[in-house]
Amino acid sequence: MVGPIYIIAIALGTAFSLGFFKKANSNFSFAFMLFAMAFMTFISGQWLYAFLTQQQETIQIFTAGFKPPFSISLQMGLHESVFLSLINIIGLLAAIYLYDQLREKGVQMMMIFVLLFMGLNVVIMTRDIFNLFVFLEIASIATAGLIILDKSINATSAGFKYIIATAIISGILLIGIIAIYYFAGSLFINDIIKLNLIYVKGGAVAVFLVLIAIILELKPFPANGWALDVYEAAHPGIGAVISAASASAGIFVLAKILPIVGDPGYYIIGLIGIITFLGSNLLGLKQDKANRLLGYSSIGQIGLLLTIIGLTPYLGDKTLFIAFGVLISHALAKAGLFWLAGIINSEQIKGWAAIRRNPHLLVLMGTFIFALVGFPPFPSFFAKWELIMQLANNDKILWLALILIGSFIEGIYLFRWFGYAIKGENEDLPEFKIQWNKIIPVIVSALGLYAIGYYYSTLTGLAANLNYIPLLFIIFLYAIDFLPVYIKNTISIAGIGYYLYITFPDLEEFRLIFALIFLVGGIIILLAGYAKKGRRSGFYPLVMMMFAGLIGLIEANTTLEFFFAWEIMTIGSYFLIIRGKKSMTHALSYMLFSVGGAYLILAGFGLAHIGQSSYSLDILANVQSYAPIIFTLLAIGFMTKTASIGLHIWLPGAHAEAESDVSPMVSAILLKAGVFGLIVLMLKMGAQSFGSFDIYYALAWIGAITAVMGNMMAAFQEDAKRLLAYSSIGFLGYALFGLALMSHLGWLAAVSLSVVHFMFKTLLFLAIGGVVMRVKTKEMYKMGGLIKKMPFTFISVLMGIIVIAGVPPLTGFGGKWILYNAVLEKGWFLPAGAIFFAGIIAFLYCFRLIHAIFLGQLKDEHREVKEAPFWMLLPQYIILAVIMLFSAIPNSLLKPIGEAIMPYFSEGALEWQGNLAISNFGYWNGELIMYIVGGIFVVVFGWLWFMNRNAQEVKQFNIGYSAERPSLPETTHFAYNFFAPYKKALGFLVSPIISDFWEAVSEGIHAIADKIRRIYDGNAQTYVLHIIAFIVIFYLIAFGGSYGI
Amino acid sequence: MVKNSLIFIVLIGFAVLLADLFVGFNGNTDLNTLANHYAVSGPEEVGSANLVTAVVVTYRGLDTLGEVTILFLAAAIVSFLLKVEAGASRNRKLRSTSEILDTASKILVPVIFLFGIYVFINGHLSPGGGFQGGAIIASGLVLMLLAQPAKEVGHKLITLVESISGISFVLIGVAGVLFAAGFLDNKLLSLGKFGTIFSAGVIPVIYIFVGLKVGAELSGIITNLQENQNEA
Amino acid sequence: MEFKNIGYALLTIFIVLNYGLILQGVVRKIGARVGRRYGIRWYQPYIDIIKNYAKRSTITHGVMFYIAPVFRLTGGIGLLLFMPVIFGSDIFGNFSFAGDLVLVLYFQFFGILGMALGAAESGHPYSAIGISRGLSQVTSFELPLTLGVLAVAMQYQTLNITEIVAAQQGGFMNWTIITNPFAAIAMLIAFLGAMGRSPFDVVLAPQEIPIGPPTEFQSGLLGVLQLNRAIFPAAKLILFMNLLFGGATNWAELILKTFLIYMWPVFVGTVFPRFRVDQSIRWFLTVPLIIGIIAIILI
Amino acid sequence: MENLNLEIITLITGIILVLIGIWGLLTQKNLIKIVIGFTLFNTGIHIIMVSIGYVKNRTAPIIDQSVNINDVGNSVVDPVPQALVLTAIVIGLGVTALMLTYVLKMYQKRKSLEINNYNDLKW
Repeated sequence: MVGPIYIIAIALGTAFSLGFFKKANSNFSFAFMLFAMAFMTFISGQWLYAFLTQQQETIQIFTAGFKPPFSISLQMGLHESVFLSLINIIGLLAAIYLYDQLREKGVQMMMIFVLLFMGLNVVIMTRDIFNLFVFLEIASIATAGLIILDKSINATSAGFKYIIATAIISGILLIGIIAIYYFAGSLFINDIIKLNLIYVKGGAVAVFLVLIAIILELKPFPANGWALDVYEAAHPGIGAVISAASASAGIFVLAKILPIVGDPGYYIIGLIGIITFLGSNLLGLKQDKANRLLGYSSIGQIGLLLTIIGLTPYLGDKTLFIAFGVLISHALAKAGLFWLAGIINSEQIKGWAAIRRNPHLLVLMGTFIFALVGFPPFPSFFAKWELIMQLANNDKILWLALILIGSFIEGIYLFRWFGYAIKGENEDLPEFKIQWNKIIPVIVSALGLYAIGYYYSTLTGLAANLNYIPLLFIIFLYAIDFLPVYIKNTISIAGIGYYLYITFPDLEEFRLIFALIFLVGGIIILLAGYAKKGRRSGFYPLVMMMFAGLIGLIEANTTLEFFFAWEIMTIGSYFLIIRGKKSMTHALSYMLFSVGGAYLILAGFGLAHIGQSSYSLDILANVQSYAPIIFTLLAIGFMTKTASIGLHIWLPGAHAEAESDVSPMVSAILLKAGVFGLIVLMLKMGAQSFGSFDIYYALAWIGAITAVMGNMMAAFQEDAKRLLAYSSIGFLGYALFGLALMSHLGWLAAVSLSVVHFMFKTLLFLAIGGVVMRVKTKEMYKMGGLIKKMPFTFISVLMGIIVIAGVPPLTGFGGKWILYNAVLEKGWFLPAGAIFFAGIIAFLYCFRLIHAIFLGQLKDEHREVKEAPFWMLLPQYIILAVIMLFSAIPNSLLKPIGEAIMPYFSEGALEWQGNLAISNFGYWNGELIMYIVGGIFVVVFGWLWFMNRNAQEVKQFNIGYSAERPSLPETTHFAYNFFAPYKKALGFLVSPIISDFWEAVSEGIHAIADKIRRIYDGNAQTYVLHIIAFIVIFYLIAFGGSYGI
Repeated sequence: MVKNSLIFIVLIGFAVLLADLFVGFNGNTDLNTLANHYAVSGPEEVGSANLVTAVVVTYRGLDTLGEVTILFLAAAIVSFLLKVEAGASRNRKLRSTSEILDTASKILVPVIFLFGIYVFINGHLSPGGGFQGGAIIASGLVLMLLAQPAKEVGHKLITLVESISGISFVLIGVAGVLFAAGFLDNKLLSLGKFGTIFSAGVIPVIYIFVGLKVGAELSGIITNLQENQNEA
Repeated sequence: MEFKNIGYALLTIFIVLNYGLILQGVVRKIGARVGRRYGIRWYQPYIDIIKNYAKRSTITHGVMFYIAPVFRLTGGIGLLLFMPVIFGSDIFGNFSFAGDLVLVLYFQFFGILGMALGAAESGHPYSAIGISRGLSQVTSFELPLTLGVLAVAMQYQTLNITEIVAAQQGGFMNWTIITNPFAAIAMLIAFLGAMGRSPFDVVLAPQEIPIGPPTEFQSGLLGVLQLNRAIFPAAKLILFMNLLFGGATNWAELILKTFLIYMWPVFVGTVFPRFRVDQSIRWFLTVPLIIGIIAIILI
Repeated sequence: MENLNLEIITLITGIILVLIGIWGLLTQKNLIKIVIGFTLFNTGIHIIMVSIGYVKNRTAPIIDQSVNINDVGNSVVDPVPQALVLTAIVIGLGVTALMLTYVLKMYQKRKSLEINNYNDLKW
């Protein structure tokens, strides 16, 4: 094997030789440099391979033929080789990326570039503390050189700030090193470690100085203004190197000197880390320049790494796994984003809207963003999972909370940025061109993320069962994205169908019920996809991703599998939502609520895991401590998906703006994931209370209020799809209420309502989608009289609203009846009153929906409107058939659900005599009611027909209108602000308090961020002052208290 | 004012920190083990009379390589940043120099160069070494440029010297790995007789290259800065 | 279920229809006399119906429009038939074995919604305005009504109307209005809204809007609606009689009780002027709601 | 005043130089003066380093006539800090050269040495 020392030799030799070449030979010199980088990568990779596969022992390299401490020694072990490989690969890619710049700017830049990586390599390998200083200086100076790649004034002044700041920091480091030498009499790190200098008077300060200087090299908040300016001003290709490679090396150095500090250092590092993580991400919120934003994010990620290192005592042997997972995700993703930034070449993040001219670039960007936030299947996901589990296990709740808050804040700006990329205005943006040398590094880092993510999942052990088959199917669909829509639709349906077929035998109880909702529902809704023309680029992988997540939820046995699936589902649904029109803000709020909810779930799982070795979902059934808190966290997490009041503001926009067949998916199916989560949670955890305060009673109220508010807001909408969206909120309020009752009947109501909701919401969204497709507007008052143009759609909507209204004889009534009985059994009358009140309010929007669209006066411009396409109608009528079946034979629906509930709640179950359901309080025979009502109806109709058979059909305006003939449908069709008096009386209830609240929260945080970031006033002196003050303050913290470093 | 008082407070804090660091410092009365080893075994192991040189070039040779690299980097960056774009019109307004300076420099510069070479060749025997020698050579160049501001110094030559000496340094290091005990091992050449010019193994060789390299690098920096004088 | 049930059902409908029509006429007559007018003949409702069926020209605005009266009347008849009309009588228990109180409560809306749909298809803005007002008002009194019903159901631990009536037998001291006064008051106030008389009669608003939702209906279609106007209020009276006033064991008792109950909205209507919709919504959601909550709390 | 040995005096001088350097670096508005502040800071550190390596009443670690070849261990000062300071000085030189070059470039672009004129990048 090639010795690590040759890394130095090759790099230096190359750098020195480059002086021979002149500009005319720039291609040759570039190749020469690239060869050096490749050789360095090869050496480190070869060692990595040896360590991983051949039980290679860690080796020491002694320079000058003497043993340490007399000479400088280098070390090559597994950790070194991992970091070296990472850094050198990034270096190689960065070199390829910078092909044009390096060639154009001449050999000096190539020398600097190679030397930077030489410096970083030695920094990692060296075991001599002064040598560390020297090579850190090399890296710093080389970085300063690379910053001025384009020689602009901004770059130069940023470079100046960088030099001043790093020079001060290295001065501090030097003082610390020389003091350490004084106290230890050695510069060999291994010797110094043995001496426990922190217990020596003065030695502790020396160690502190070294520690703080190394930390300062990592740009902690708030002493990092210089670094931000550098990120902003430097060429993105250089930004990538600083953010990914230099930071990785810095982290390694910190880990290397940490043993010198010993245990007390963890506290300081953790403190600085969390401050950096929170502070930097917070300030990132106000940032609208892409490169600077990446800078904030980079610093934030380093803060997270510092936190993790600081938490080592609690993370134990998992520290490395966690830290490296975060680091590699950060390094590859951040490098990838910087490189993309160089391709897009837009200063403002809004300018990234240009990126979607090439969808593949968008996929790459999405990969990086999701990897940064910690979504599966990336290493950061597993790392974050493990981090939270370990923190919870050690009862570090505050740390856990702070880390999740910081991650959440990071998610805000990353997803806002991503939103601009997907949906922002890109009409006037300049074109960008993609060069092979720029795109290859991006692709490699994205692939690296996936590969390492997969590798990481195998490392976790318990993730070994993660189901990657659906994900492979997604990749397959991505690969065949060029095919026309009907082929992909067929393949998708077949895929889901086949999956259902193979998993069906293993499913039972609730899993079966929800699997049917998810998968059969998915197939039915996908049928509508045949109505689409063209390629529908990118749609199918996303749909399948959502379904993969849903399937995963069903199949999950462990908390990790559950969470994995939950996040996959979130990704898929996010993309589906953002595909809609004007969906940018809605998709963002959806994502934020999802991420927030997911973090609550994560925290809940973490706390539940305390004191239990298993990761099975069953741990929820015997949690050791914090039970009510765990329950609340998980419940709120799931309720973000069911859009309970307070957490609902994402839903209306998201559902209303989605495509016509996506709306039913996200509304009728996706929301059920939250219900499923609640069911799992409640089954496992059972009754929970804070002291004497019953959490379920609170849930019942939340459900009730959600139902009232959702329905009332639905009644006031002018936009048909928005109306349906609010109606979903309301309906899931019922379901929540039913679940909260924790009784057989309550659950029967909740689950059957969920099934019914799936059916009618699919029906209505498809029907309304068909209407919108034809009339090209969603505003209901702009429609009217469509019954004669779209009779089949009308029938769907009619049946749908009868089901919503819960009027007998259709199946919606069954749910109401069960709910009444359940309430009588339980006795929670006040929330129940609200629930039934909500049920009546549902009439308002139901009527409005059908009236404003189908009844009343037909608009002139709609005279030529055609019926919805066959493929839109087909799924509706399939569902209609099922609704009729369930209405006529209610026990075909209720009995299986009842049986699923039976094992958990047997008391108060319904007694079935044929189709007569008997409860403790009353009885109901759905079939009979159907016949009776049908009978009466036929008789009365017959009577009317007999008396009145020759009724004459009249024209549109032939109405008794105060003796005047109206001429305009617009003025005659009473539809706008239909419930004006209602709004006058109760409108105050639906004043947007909740959205105002969230808006105020958001405004407040942004305002704070804006205030704080003023500390970065762009003046190098201020930055140096920050550095010195940072040292002094943490000196006081470390030594001021009784703590002592 | 507020800012200045803030700075003052911070500085006091920093002073307290430094005071705390050195509060126990009371001078040394003895060498520590490491230094003692260098002092006692150094002459024998390395063969250099100047122990600092022994430490700098051999024991801590990697540092020195890094040091040279830093200068190299600095020179490269300076030359990159201050590179005058080809074709750019050069209208430097240069002050004419006095006769005395001009004449004196003609006599002194060769002497200074010679002295510099002497210093680095004798680096292992007397105070001095590659860096010092290089700096002396560069100072001669400063004098020359002061006397004849319009003189164009051959960048090509500087680069050539710089590169060749740098590569040689690295090659000596690698040779140590291949033919002796390790990177930059001194015993590549025989240690010779202690206290003579041809002693101390490769130290004098390395110091020659270091001296040339440092001289070239510093000269490069100086000429670049000088050429940018009054440049628009 | 046997076929003779259908016969009994028809008998019930016949009795209640005639009772409803006569009640309508008589009450209008009384109202007129109280207002020092001569008023209509007591059998005027019969004449109106016959006149409407006899009209030769009939127009329709579409299918929904045509079947709306059918929905309306089906709602009325269904409501009547899903209740036990005469306590203890198998014959006049009709179809109450198909469902309990919840069914009855929700079946009221069957007709309302059907009617609303049909009226809306007429394309007449007044219909739509009337529907908007009507639905708004329905939702508002539904809340106190629901709370009252829950209180009553809880009181008797059943949703079975027959059992509720049975529990009230044995003298008026056992009637719900005595045993559970708050629930009864809440329900009776809601009842005012349900009957649609002044002050809650803005839906039909005879003065400003020519008769609200049914504006466009004429001839036979209107005739069917008029049949319902006889049956539906009578059915509601019977429901409240069953829940609050001990039900009836024979037709005479039923007629007496329902007539007296009917006087309650009539009196209130005579005394109070009409509310706007928003006023009535606000009112229903204050006083009766509070009473309803008290009823619930006291259970 | 017994404690005020040579090494203590130089040490204190070094510390004061460091502080003065930082003060200058933080308060001066002229870029060149800021660089001078840095060199003072740097020099202070170098003096501290040398002071630390000093051993009372000994000579430079060069074996010549003044040093007994058989008793080197008891007659010379610590060579290590001197070697380190050599490296540190060279590094400081490189950094200073870079700073000056950047200042020169900035001056060329904007004709100003006032640091407040280079605050374009912020927040």
